[in-house]
Amino acid sequence: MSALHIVNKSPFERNSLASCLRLAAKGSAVLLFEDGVIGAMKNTKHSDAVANAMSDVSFYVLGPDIKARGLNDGNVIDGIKVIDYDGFVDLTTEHKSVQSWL
Amino acid sequence: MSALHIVNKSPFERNSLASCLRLAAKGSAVLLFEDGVIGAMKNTKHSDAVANAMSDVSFYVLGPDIKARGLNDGNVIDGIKVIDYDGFVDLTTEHKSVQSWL
Amino acid sequence: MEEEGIVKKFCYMNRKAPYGTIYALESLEVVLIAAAFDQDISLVFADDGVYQLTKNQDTDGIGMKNFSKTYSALGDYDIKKIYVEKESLEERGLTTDDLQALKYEDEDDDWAEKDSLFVVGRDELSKIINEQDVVLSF
Amino acid sequence: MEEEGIVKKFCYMNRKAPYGTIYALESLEVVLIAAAFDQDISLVFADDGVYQLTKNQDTDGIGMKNFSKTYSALGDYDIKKIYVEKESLEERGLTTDDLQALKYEDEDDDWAEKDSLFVVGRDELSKIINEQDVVLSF
Amino acid sequence: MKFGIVINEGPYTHQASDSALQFVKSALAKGHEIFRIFFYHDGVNNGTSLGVPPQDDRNLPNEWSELAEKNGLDLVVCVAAAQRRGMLDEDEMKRHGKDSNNLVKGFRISGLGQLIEAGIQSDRLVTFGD
Amino acid sequence: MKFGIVINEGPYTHQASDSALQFVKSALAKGHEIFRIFFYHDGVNNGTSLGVPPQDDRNLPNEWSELAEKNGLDLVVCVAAAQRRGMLDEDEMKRHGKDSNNLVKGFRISGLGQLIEAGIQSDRLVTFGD
Repeated sequence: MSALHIVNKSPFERNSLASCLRLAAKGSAVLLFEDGVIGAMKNTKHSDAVANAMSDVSFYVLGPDIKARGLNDGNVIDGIKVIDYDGFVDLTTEHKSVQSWL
Repeated sequence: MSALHIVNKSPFERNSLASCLRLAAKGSAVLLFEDGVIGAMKNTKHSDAVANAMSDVSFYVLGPDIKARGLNDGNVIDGIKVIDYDGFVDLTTEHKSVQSWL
Repeated sequence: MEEEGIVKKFCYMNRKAPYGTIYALESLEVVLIAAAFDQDISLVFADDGVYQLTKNQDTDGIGMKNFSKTYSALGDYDIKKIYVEKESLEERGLTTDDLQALKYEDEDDDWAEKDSLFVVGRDELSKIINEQDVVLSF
Repeated sequence: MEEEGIVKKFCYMNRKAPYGTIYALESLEVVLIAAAFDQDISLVFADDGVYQLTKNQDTDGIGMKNFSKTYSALGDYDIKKIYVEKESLEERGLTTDDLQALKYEDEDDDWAEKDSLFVVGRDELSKIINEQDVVLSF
Repeated sequence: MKFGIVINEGPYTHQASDSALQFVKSALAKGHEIFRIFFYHDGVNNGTSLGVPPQDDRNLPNEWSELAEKNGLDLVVCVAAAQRRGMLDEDEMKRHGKDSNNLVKGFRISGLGQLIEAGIQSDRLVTFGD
Repeated sequence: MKFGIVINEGPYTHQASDSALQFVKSALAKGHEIFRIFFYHDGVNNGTSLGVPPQDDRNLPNEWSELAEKNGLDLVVCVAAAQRRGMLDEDEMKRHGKDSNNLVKGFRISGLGQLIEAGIQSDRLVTFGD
C-alpha cells in the first residue's frame, strides 16, 4: 500500500503542496482540502504543475471545501477525483499511512 | 514620506514577501524580521529577486532575528541594512505608515 | 461631526481565502464597525483574498457559517471603495463574472445604484495602498 | 520488552525555521519523550527546517530560550537517524559546515562515536519518508 | 479500523478543528473506532469551557464534548502545551495554585506519551493543523 | 510619537507577541507613547491568567501585565475574539453565567471600536501576527 499525503493550504500562499509533490513517492495519493482545494482548480498559475504531477501521484480533492469557497466541481482539473468526508475516511484506510503537509 | 512594509515570513514558506514586493510603491522601505530574515540572506534561491528589488525599495533586516537562527550579518545581501529593535522603532517613525504582510 | 474630527484613510487588506482561516469573517466584522467612525474606508482583495468575493459559496458541507451574503450589505454601510487586484484574479483563472456584484446607492445622485467593486491593475493598486494612513492586514 | 510490543517507524518531519514558531521546540520535546517508547525513530529536516540545526544560534536579542543545544543530546537518547535534505540546504546556500555535528555512541561497536546526521538527496529522502508508519509534522 | 487524530490548532482561527470534526463523524458513521483525539500545540484551546461564540455560530468545544460523550471518545489535551497556553483542569488548577479552571467536560489533560501511544495503537494517525 | 500596537497571535506558538514586546520596550525606552495595545484574533490568548510555562521560559502574559503596570499601558482584548476563544474577565463571566474567569491583571476587554480608535489616534499602527 502507498502513502496518502494531505495538503490543506493554497499553493499560492504556501510551499506545502510543492514540498509534498517533491517528496511524495511515485504511486502515492494526494488529497487537497481546506484552502488546499485551490490547487485542484483549472486555469490557475499552478494548474500545470499539478496536472504534470498526475503521472506520478493520484489526486483527490474534498468537494465540501470546493463548494464553501464558491468554486465548483466543473473547475476541477481533469483526472482529479472529487470526494466527500466519507471518501476522505476511505482514502485513509486504503493507504498505509497519512502524512499532513503543515 | 513613504510607507514601511514589514515581512515576518520566509520567502521559501509563504508568498508574503513576493506580494509585498509586487505592491510596495517605488521608494518605500521593507523590513525583514522573524522568519522573514531568511529573505535577506545571500546565496539562496530567493536572493536574486530581493537584490533586484533593491532598485525600487530599500531593505532592512532585524539583526536579533538573524542571530537567533544561527545566521550572521556577513551573510546578508549587500545593500541591506542590519538594524536592531531601536532601529525598527526609528524606521516606523521615519515612514508615514506601517503595513504588515501577514 | 466629521469636519471636527480626524479623518484618516483606512485600508482593510484581505489576502486569504475564506473558511480555511477566520480572517475573512473577522475582517468583515471590523469593517462593519469601522463604518460608524466616519473614516475614509477602502477594502482591498488580493492574492487568495479574491476568493472571499465569489458567488455561490455553500458551507453546508463543512459545518461553518456562510457569511458571504454580508459583502452585499457593505453598500448600506456606505462602503463603496472595494478594490480587487486584476492580476490576482487572472492568476486564478477568475473573472468578475465569478464574483458577487457589489453596489451602493449614491445619495448625491438621487440614490442611483452604482458599482462599489473596482478591478484594478497592480500599478494602480500599488498607488492606492501607498496613499493609505492605516493598513489593517487580514 | 521490545520484541513483545509493536515497533513502528515514526518520522518527525521538521519543515519550519526555529523561533518564528514554536514547532521546532515542541518537536524536540516530543522526540525526547518518544525515545522511551522503543520505536524506530527518524527525524527529517527539510525546507526551512534545516535552519533548526544551525550552529551558533543566539537568542539573547529576541528574549526567547535557546534550545539548539538539545539537538546534540539526541544521541544520548539513542536517536541516530537524522536526515537533512541536500537540496533544501543548497537552495539556502548552506552546507553541513553551517550545521551542528550530531553524533551518537554505538553500543555495538565499543561505544565508538558515529555520525547521526545524514545529508540525503531528494530521491533517497522520498524513499525514507515512504517507508514510515507514522509521520508527525512540525 | 482504528484511528488516532491529532489537532494542532485552536477553534475558529483555522479550519483544523472543523475538518477533524467532520472527519471523525464520518469515520464513526462508517463504524471505525477512534482510539484517541490528541489536542496539541494551540489545539489545546479546543478544550475551553469559557467560550461564548455568536449564537448563530457553532460551539466547537461543546461539539467535541458532546460527540465524546455520545461515542465514548478519549479527548486528550497535551499537558505541556496546555500549561504554556493557560488550559487547566481542577487538578492542574490546585497543583499550580490558580483559582480558576477552564477545561470543558469530556476532555482530560495528559502527557505527550499519549500521542506516541496513539501512533503505536492506531492503524492510522491523521493530523489536522495550520 | 504615539504608537498603536496590534497583536494577532497568542503567546508561544508564533513569535508575534515576543516581537511586539521587544518593539514596545524599545519604543518606551526612546520616549515614545504607546496609545494602546490591541489583542485581536488568537492574540486574545496573551491575556490568560492560567498559563504555567516551564520555569526556564518567559511568561508572556505576565510580562505584558508587568510592563503595563510599570508604564500605564492600555492593554485591550477584543471582546468578540475573546468570546469565541474563551477569554473572560469577571464581568463577562457573570454576564454569560460561567463559573471561572481567566484574564490576567492589567488587561481589559472591549470592542473593536477600540482598534479603530487606536488607528485614528496613533501616529503609527504596527501589527504583529502570523
